[in-house]
Formats: sequence, C-alpha cells, structure tokens
Amino acid sequence: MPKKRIITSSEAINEATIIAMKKDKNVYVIGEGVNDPKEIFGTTKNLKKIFGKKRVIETPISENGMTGLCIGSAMMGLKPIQVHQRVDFALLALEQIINNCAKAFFVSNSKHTVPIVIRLIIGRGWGQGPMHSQILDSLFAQIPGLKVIMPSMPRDFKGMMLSAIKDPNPVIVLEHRWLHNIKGSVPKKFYSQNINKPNKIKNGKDLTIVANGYNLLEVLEIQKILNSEGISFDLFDLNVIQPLNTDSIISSVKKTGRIIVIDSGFKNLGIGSEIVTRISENCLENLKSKPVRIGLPFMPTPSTRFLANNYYPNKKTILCAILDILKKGKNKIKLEKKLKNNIPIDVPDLSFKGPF
Amino acid sequence: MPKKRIITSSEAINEATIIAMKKDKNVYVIGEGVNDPKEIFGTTKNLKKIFGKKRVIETPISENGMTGLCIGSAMMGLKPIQVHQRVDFALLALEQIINNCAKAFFVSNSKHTVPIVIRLIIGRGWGQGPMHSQILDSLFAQIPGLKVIMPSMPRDFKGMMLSAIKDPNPVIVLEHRWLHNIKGSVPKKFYSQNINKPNKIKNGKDLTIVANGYNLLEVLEIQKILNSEGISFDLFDLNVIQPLNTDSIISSVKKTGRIIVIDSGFKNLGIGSEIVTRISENCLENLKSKPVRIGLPFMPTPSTRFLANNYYPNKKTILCAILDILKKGKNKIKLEKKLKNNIPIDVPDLSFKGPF
Amino acid sequence: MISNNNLKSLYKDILKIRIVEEGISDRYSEQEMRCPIHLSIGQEAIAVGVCKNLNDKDQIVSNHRCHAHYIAKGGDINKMINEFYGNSDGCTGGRGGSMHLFDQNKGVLSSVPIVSSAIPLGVGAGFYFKYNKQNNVAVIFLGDAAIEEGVFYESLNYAKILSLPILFVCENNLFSCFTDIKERQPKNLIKKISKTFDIKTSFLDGNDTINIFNKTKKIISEIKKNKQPQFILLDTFRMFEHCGPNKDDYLNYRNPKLIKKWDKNCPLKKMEKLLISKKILSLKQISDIKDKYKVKIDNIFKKCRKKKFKGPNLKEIKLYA
Amino acid sequence: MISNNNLKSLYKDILKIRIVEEGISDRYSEQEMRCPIHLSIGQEAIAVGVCKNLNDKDQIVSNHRCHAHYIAKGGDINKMINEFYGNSDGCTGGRGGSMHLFDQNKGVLSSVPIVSSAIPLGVGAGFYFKYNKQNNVAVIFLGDAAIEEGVFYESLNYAKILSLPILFVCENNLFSCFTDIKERQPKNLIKKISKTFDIKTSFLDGNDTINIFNKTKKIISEIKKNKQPQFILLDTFRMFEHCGPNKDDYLNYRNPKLIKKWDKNCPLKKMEKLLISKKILSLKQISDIKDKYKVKIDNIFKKCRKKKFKGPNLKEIKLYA
Ligand SMILES: Cc1ncc(C[n+]2csc(CCOP(=O)(O)OP(=O)(O)O)c2C)c(N)n1
Ligand SMILES: Cc1ncc(C[n+]2csc(CCOP(=O)(O)OP(=O)(O)O)c2C)c(N)n1
Ligand SMILES: [Mg+2]
Ligand SMILES: [Mg+2]
Repeated sequence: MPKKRIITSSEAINEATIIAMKKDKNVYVIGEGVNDPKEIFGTTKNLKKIFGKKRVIETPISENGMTGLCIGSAMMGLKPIQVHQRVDFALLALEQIINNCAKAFFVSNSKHTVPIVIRLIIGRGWGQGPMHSQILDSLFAQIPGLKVIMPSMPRDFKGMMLSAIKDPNPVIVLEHRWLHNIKGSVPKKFYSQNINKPNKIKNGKDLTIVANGYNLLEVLEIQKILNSEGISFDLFDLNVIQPLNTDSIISSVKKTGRIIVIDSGFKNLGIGSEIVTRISENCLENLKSKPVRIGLPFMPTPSTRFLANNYYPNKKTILCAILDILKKGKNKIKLEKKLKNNIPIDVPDLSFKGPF
Repeated sequence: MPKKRIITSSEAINEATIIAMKKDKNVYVIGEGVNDPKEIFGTTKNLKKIFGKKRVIETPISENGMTGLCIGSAMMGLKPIQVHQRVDFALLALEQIINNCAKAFFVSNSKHTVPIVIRLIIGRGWGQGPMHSQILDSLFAQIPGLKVIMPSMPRDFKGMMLSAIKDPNPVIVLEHRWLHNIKGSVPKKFYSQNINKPNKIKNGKDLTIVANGYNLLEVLEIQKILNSEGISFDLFDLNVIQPLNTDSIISSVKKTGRIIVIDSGFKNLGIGSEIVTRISENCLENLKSKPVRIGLPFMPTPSTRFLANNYYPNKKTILCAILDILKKGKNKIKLEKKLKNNIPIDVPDLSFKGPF
Repeated sequence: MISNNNLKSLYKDILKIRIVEEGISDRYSEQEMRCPIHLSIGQEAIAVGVCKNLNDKDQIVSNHRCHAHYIAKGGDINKMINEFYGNSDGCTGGRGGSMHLFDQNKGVLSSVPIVSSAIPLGVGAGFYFKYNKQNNVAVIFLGDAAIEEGVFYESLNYAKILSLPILFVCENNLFSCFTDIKERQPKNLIKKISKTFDIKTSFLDGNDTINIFNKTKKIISEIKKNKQPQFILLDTFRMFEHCGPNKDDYLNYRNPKLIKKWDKNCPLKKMEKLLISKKILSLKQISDIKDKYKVKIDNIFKKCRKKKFKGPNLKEIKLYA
Repeated sequence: MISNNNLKSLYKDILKIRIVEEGISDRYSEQEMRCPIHLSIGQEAIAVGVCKNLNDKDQIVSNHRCHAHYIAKGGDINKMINEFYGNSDGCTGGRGGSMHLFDQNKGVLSSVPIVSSAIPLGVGAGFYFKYNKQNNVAVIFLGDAAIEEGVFYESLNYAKILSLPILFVCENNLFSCFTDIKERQPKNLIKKISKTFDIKTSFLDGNDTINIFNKTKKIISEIKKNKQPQFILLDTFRMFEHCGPNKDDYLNYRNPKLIKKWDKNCPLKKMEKLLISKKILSLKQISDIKDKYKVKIDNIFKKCRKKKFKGPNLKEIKLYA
C-alpha cells in the first residue's frame, strides 16, 4: 500500500483547480483577489503562474456583472470557476444566480447548460460579524436548478471540486473558512466524487446523525466519548445539500428510530426542517423519539466573541443533544469533562491570530 | 348593524395607503409605476393627486438603489412604502434587503429601526413564466429581521397594510396578483390587525389545514363539499409568515391529530417543512397520520398553460389530499364532480384577457 | 454604397417582422396567445440594420422586447409563433413564452425579461470569443431604461477593461413603460455614459435602416479588428402599448406631436418610399411581396394555433442537465 | 482665510485619529481586539477636512474603513474602542465590530462593510433632508473600488434626479485590497463619472487638510443653498495593510516610489510643519498636545481592555423592534 499523502483542504482545492485547468482548456478562474498575494487563502496559488492572466482573471468589485459574464460564457461553452471571499459578497449577484444561472437550462428547453462553479467562502470567528459570516445554505438550496455542495474533508474538497467543475449544472460550493487548514489524506491523481447525495461515513445502531462542514468535524471529535459509553450511530455527511437526496437517511432512521440534524445555517427554515419533515412523511411510525434539530439561532451573527460564543453549536451542545435523545442525560456532567476545550470559540486553531 | 361595505383588495390597499399617508406625514410611496396610468393595478390610485409628487415618487429602474434609499430614509425616521410590480424585480435589491434592511436593528444595538413596507406582487397565469411569477416566500422568511406577511382577504389587505406601515420593523408584503380583484367586506375607518401570528379562521375536529394567499380561497371554496361529507377542520390563514408563530397550529394538531400545510411557494424547503418539523418536535405523539404538504414542484414556473396547469395546486389536489389523509379516498370521484371548474387555469377570472 | 439587393433584403426583413407583429396584434384577442407580449412595431430598423451585418456565429442578447431582434438575427419564426401559443414546438418548448426567445443555431443567445439582466450575459459571450480567439462579435440590445440598472455599468466596465468584442445597441424610445426618460435620468446621461468608460460611441437615427446598416457594418468590422467594445445609441419610438396588442395613446402619456412625428418616420414606410423612388421595386412588386409574406406568416399562425401540446409534461421535465 | 483656531482644531483631530489608529496597531497582537480592522493611517486629512464643516445633524455614511470618518464626525471614541474589544459598551454593543461604527448623536448614520452598500443609505439621508425641508447635508464616504459596484451609479442617478443635498466623497487610494485601480477601471473613469451625471465635481489632494477644509466649506454651503448633489474626488494613500495592524509593503504590490512619495505627504507631518512654520504652535506645544492625547487615549484602551461584557446575552437580544 502506498504511503498516504497528507495535505490541507486549501491545498486540495488548489490541486483540483490545477488538474481541471490542465485537463480542460475551457476551465477558467475568476474573482476578486484570485491573483493577489493572499491567493484566496492559498486556494488559487500558482494559477496565474501556470495558466496566465487569460485564464486566471482578477476583477473589479462588481459581483453581479461578473456573475452574468460567467453565465454567458458558460452558455457558450466555457467552464468558469468563480470565487467570492465571503458568501456575503455574492448577495449582490443573486439576481443573476437566481434568474439566469439557475433557470437557463429550464427556460432554454434544456438546450443551454451553465457549467459554472461558484465558490463561496463562509466566514466565522475573529469578529466577522453580521455581514462577513452568513452561510445561506438554505437560501441557495431553495433555488431550483442550482446544485449546492459543502465539502468537509480534504479528500472531498478535491474530489467534489473536480466533479463540480465537470458537472454541466451550476454548482454552489460552500467552503467553510475553518476547514481550509484541516489536513487529511488526499490522492494525488485525478478522481471525482459523487455530488448527488449525502455521504454515509459511519455505521451504528442507536441514532442517525446528519451534519456537514465544520459541525461534522465536531461530531467526529466526540465520537470516542460516545463509543466509550457504548453509543454508536449512523453518521451522514450532508456534503451535498442540493439535490437533497434523503433516501439513505430515511432508511437509516427506519433502522435507528432517532435522528439529530445539525444545520450549518439557521435552524429555523433550514435544511434540517426539510429532512425532518421527510422523515415524518416517510417513517413516522419508526420514530422512537422526537427528531432533534441543532442550528444557528434566528438572528444575524454577532461580532464579539462574548456573543458568538453561544451563537454556534459546539461539541458540548451536540454531545448533550445526543445524550438527551438517548435518555442518558445523567451522564452529561461526567462526559462533558472529557471534552478538550482549550481553543477560544472565535478561532479555528491557536495559530490563527487575525485579522481576516 | 350598519350595512357592510364591499370593496376589492386593491381598493383596500389603496384605502390603507391613503389613510396612513393622511395620518402620518412621514409615510411616502415609491416605486416604478406608482404614478403611471395603471397605478399598480389600482393600488396607488389618486395618491399623486392627493399627496403630490413629493410623497408619491416615480423612480428609475434601479431596484437596489431605491431600496437603499428607502432604508436610509427609514433609519432617519421616514416610513417608505416601496412597490415592486413583481417579486422577481426585487431580486436585484436583495443585498440591501438582506444586509441593511434586515440587520440594521440588530447591528445598531437596537437603536436604528427600519419602518419600511416592501410590497411585492406575485405574478401568476397568462404565461408569466419563470421570471415573472416567483413567490420566494421562504427566501424572505429565512432572513432574520424581516417580517413577512401575505394577506388573503380584502379586510386583511387593509388592516395588515395599516399595521405594516405602523410597525417599526421592515415588513415584506407578498401580494398575490389574483387576489387584487377579490371583493369582500372592509370597514371604512382606520383599523389595524395583528401581524405577528397566523389567523385561525375556522374551527373543526377532523384535521388542521394551514394555507395562505390564493390557496386559502381554494380551501374555502371546497368547504361546503367537505361539510356535506361531515368533514370539519381547523383552518389557519398563514397570513403572517414571519414571525412564524406556530403555537396555535400546534395546539390545533394536538386536538385533530392531522395536518395539511399548503405552501404558496415550493413544497421543498418551504414554510410547510418548518411547520411540519415543529409539529413533530412538539406533538409527535398526537399525530394520527403522516403530515401532508402541498406546494409547488421544485422547478421554475413554466409559461405555457399546458404546463402551468399542473404546476399550481388547485381545488382538486387539495380536496384529494384531504380525503386521503382522512382515508376517504373512495369518495374522490363523486366529490370531484362537485367542483366547478369552468375557469381556465391561467386566469383569475373570465374578465381577465391579458396581457399582464 | 449599399447594393440594391441589400436594400431589398433589409426591406424584406423589416416587413417580415412587421407582419408577424401585426399578426400577433390582430389575433391576441382570441386569447390563444396567452403570454405577455411586447411588440416592436416602429423599432424594426435597429434590429434589422444591425443584425444584417452579423453571421450565425455572432451572438445577440435581448430583453422583454425581443421579437424583432430574434427575427432579424434569423431566428426561426415558426418556433417563435409556436412559443406564443404555448406549444411544445416553441423555441423554449412553451416554458418561457414571448420574453425568452432564443435560437441556438442562429446566435440568438438569450432574451431575459428582467431589465438589464441579459447585458452581462452578452459580455460573457464577448468574453468567450476573446478566450477562444474566435473572430466574432456579441451584440447586446438594450432599452433606455436598462441604463438605470447598476449591472449595466458593471458590464460596460468589464467589456472595456477586458477588451471584449462587444457592440452595445441602446434603443432609446424615450419611455420605460409609461415613464418619460426625463423623469428617470439626468439630461444626456444616455449620450455620455459609454464615452465615460472610454467606449467609442455613435449616435444614429433609429428609424433610418440604411444608415444603421452602413454605420454598423463599419463599426462591427472595427470591433472585430480592434477587439474593443463599441456603443451605438439610437433614437426610436414604439408605436404600440408597452405590453399588449393595442395602441394606448388615449392614455395621453406621450405627446401627440411626438407620436405624429415618429409615425411619419415609420421605418417600413420609409423603406418603401425609398425603394420606389430609387425604382428598385415598383408599387406592384411591393404589394406582391407583402401578400406573399402575409400568406406565409398567416399560415404559420394558423398551424400553430391548431397544434396540440406534446409534452414533456411537468413530471418529465428535468431540473438538471 | 482659515483661522488659527481652525488650523489647530484640524490638526488635533488628525492627531486624535492617528493616535487611536496607532493604538490599535500597537495592541492588536495582544489578541484582545478580535475583529478585522482597516486602519485609515495616511487618509485622515479627508475625514477631518470634510467633517469639520459638518454639524451634528448632518449625516455621514461610511464603509469598512470607517475609523477616521467616525472620529472626525465626533463619534464617541470610548464607544469605538469598546467596540474593538467586543464589549457591550461598544457603539454597536459588540454586535458589529469595527466595520459597523455609528453614532446617532453625532450624525454617523451607518458604516457598512459590503463595498458600496452604505452609498444608497446616504442617498436616503439626503432624501430625508429634502423631504423634511431640513437644511442639512448627507456625506457619503466611498473608496475607489466602490465606483465598480452598480449601486453606486444608481445612487448618483437618484441623488441627481431627485436633487438631493448630498456630498459624495471618493477617497482614491489607488487600491482595492491588493489590486491596482488600473486593473479594475478604464483610465480616468473615476474622474469623469460624476460629471456624466451632471453632478458638480471637484478634484482635491486628499492629504492637504487645509485645502480640503476650505474647498469643502464652500461646496457644502453650495449644496445647502442649491439642493444639488456634488462630488469630490481625492487622491490619497493608505500607509498600512488593507486589513490588519501592520505594514505589508514587503509584499511588493505597490511601487516603492509611490509609497515614499505618499509617506512624505503624510497629512499629520504636513500639518505639524505648517503649524510650526506659521508659528501657530511650537515644537514643544505640539509635543505636549501629543502627550496629552496619548495619555488620554491610552487610558481608554486600558479601561476598555479590562471591561467585562455585560450583556444582553444572546437569548435576550430582540430580533424585532
Ligand atoms: C428589474 C426589472 N424591473 C422592472 C421591470 C418591469 N419592466 C418591464 S419592461 C420595463 C421597461 C423597460 O424600458 P426600456 O428598457 O426602455 O425598454 P422598452 O420597453 O422601452 O423597449 C420595465 C420597467 C422588469 N422587467 N425588470
Ligand atoms: C461586495 C463586496 N465585495 C468584496 C468585498 C471585500 N472587500 C472589502 S474592502 C475591499 C476593497 C475596497 O476598496 P476601496 O473601496 O478602494 O476602499 P479601500 O479599502 O481602499 O479604503 C474589498 C474588495 C466586500 N467587502 N464587499
Ligand atoms: Mg424604452
Ligand atoms: Mg481603495
């Protein structure tokens, strides 16, 4: 067996982009900052050097115009990868995204395809505040015609990016900033990965957990604690939000009878509400306890860490929810102590020293 | 008892606007077409004559700028009523709506209020197609800080408009075009109406129905047929979508054990999914049968009536869903015959001859 | 100098558009074309004068008022009229209706009824040509109100800084629905704006087909050579209501003198006069051509009206490619 | 002619801003100010020169780089520094952080970190003044990149056609993050654009405090009298990195000559030289003022750093008014 290669998610994104651009000369990268010294958190590193300015395009600060340009070029046959340093900046482009991007295939009687990838980076922590940390997963998921993915592991960042670029449909990639530096094993070669349904990554018997992005890592981190209590669970990485294929989740709940869905975005009107509803439409009779949702409270993101502290779910809230649904609440205090909580809530790791 | 005064919903909106503008000189009306001969389907009739151009402002075709202007003026103390002839046109203004409009109160430490009313008219029928008939109720409902209302009856159009104008928060009013000409009894004087929770308008025992807008009228139209079969139901007019207060709906389901939610927008990720989820979180044990959602299929609106025909739920689909949930499916054929279906699917009534 | 053949061909295209538009107007009250329609009667010269200089690979984008552009660029009239009737044989299969006309074979990339929304798509087409070193041009048709949407400026900026082969064609008919340009824009904004972005700009009479054809010929060859965007502003007038099959001048939102002036300036009448005065066609020949076209187009209307919708039905429509 | 008192007062405001900004820069690595910060060191002259002509009822709006505008307009420095530390005594109660500074008592209406997003809010403030016949002005601070967002043009248009008392103040520091204006806009767009909307435009050296003060005084009284918007374009330079407490010139994205040139042109140094050469203040006096301000502002930093967050906690925050 060859030695595993360990790289970060941002390196994985970078690698996927380079492979795709080498494979297909129609692929180009465009966005504010793609050629600047920060290289979109390293994800666009070396692109200009390898492919030149013609295919790696720095832009004015005009998100709506840029998006329309990408869509038009995609209708003609190019494959743009568009980058926004924050989800929030794409709000200016929603008209183009919702009308032309999402509807072109439909309204052209299935003749136009819009093979565009829109990378949206989710800010979190270090006081990002209300207009630099919106997630809006369910806003995009709500627009028929868009695919929406949210990779969590380095391996997925590469494989799913490659699939997204190849896909003839518009794909929104929600990239959680705190995942950029996570390391993992990533194959060097080209490979693609499913972007049509969620990924079951653990098998268990007591309950079904659905999570994605940063929350998924938190679930994985408390896994040991749970196992030590004899708790096992089916775990789904909801890294494909749209198309929202819930078949495997429903099968799982039929088996476990319990579900916890952790939304990366708001709990209210989030993806979790759709999943829970489908559960009650499809296997109400199998539920052994009430479905549980975890997600952001229904308010803008506060900047100060003193408020952001309670804004995001964390290992503790997730652990408690699991113990509660399994009626093991009495173990809470004991188990909470096992959580390593040495990192302040507003940074991904201790190496992070601000400001962006 | 004084004789009831019967007027249309568009007259009711017009009346509410005039009363509010007379009461409060800070109220102004702004939008594309507010002063043109069509007077926004009659809703802005006479405004310019009574209040002059200073308070009734025709604009360039610049929705985002207009929205920002309104928000800024509202932060300063004015009370704009902004009109878009279609929901779809407001997509250009989403950045202002989502960032400044919805978040100003939060981010100013509760110091700024944005007392703006944004009237969005939902197109339907006569081939409106994918970009002139979007509803997007759950898109707006998903943004914390906005209130979202969707009146159905002429009486509500007036009372809720007056409340919306008085409210210190931004209020999105979703106005279904096919309701503009509906007639009903409307008090002449000033009155305001709750815009914080749904309105229970019928009491019954067999099931709970939640609907709003045009769908609500369809439910009311099949009421007699259902009563004749001994079926009675609690009926909620979900004319207040956000804040989404589901307490009374939950109580109702605790009693009836059955729920059908009819979404004006998409079924997928719609308001109905949030309501059903809250039901399963709160009174799973009371459910006698699986919750049922009705709503639009997850695709853009087709223009041609041959497709639009099956796009929108109608009296028949609603009737069948009710019979099914009550296990009275065998009566379907008999009862369907009682539905008067003399109007083509793509017009609100036979007087409508296009084009807009 | 323009050849007689070209003159005839320009005339025939205008005529074709006019007959289609009048065909819609005549039949709309039958209530079988059940979608909003925005007639281009009075504005045909621009579509025809510009598009006659384009080949099938050149791309155009348009807005709600797209009938003339579509036909002038060679779009399939049969598919267009089917679209009005909501038939599955329509160019969008009935999904979009009259405001979404497109024809992939003929370079009608897209029409989008959200004001200005197609403009950056056209920029994208120009980008494609540059990217692929393909010697074509993207033409963006826009109305005077499109100037008011922010995305228009963003698009000018992209076209300029990326040096894209794009021709912006702004049809100034002075109105956005019922609202006069004077209420919407500072004086002459529309004349100055593209120059501000250092984009070469020409001003033309929008009803003078021949001049439009001649000037655009030169402009398009410049664009193809220099790979720089250009802008043409054309004054014109819409003879019918903003949306619908009728005239609406009884509403008095436009000065009657203005209407009269532009009525006299009708591009169709002007072309006929010219052809006759130059003895290129006789009155009789013109009348024959008209009859021939009318019969042909009437037939299309009749056939389309009778067609059945053949699916796919709603459940068969795929959301994703 | 500007009075000596005014000169001193302008100087003191620049100094105050500089000391606050350097205070942030010095302390940022302590990791207690945990929010993005965009220092205005080098650009203080514009904020001070303009705002000195405004009263508390006049309103300003700003963007991500709002520190200088906030202080120059009289915003509460204590609340500002509390905001940086995420304290509940911050001007937004810690909710917004450094990019959302506002002060209702002092006419700092709103700062919004989405590029150009505050511009139409400022237009709304101008609209309010006109609507209420209140003789005030709304000042909109914007960067050179704001010119690229469509909403900027829409805002110019509204300001002009509605004749609103608005002053646009565009600070051209040549860069948007790391990207040179040359890559983003055609040459001179920024100089020509407001004139195209028939908005009177002035060009000023953005580091010449006194000239800015004098010219703006005149401009603002014109606006108040004529009820027409105006536009000022000012060249300036940011001395620190785009976002963060350090210099980043080692990254080499800006020409070293340019940096040197603007360094010499530092508004603070210039004012000091002038005050000394005109004998309005002695070196000693300047040094005393500096010390006094430094002590005062250092004290605020110290106090703010020690503060505890006093709520409301998340559950107590109301979503609606
Ligand atoms: C974003 C948006 N706002 C408003 C409308 C409604 N609308 C349709 S056409 C039109 C007028 C457009 O005027 P212009 O661009 O001059 O074209 P014309 O109709 O004169 O050909 C308007 C306002 C729309 N379709 N899209
Ligand atoms: C809509 C949007 N796009 C991108 C950004 C990221 N961003 C923050 S500041 C900035 C540069 C702004 O440049 P300029 O307006 O010249 O102001 P300066 O930073 O030079 O003061 C950018 C691109 C943003 N905040 N909002
Ligand atoms: Mg027009
Ligand atoms: Mg700048």
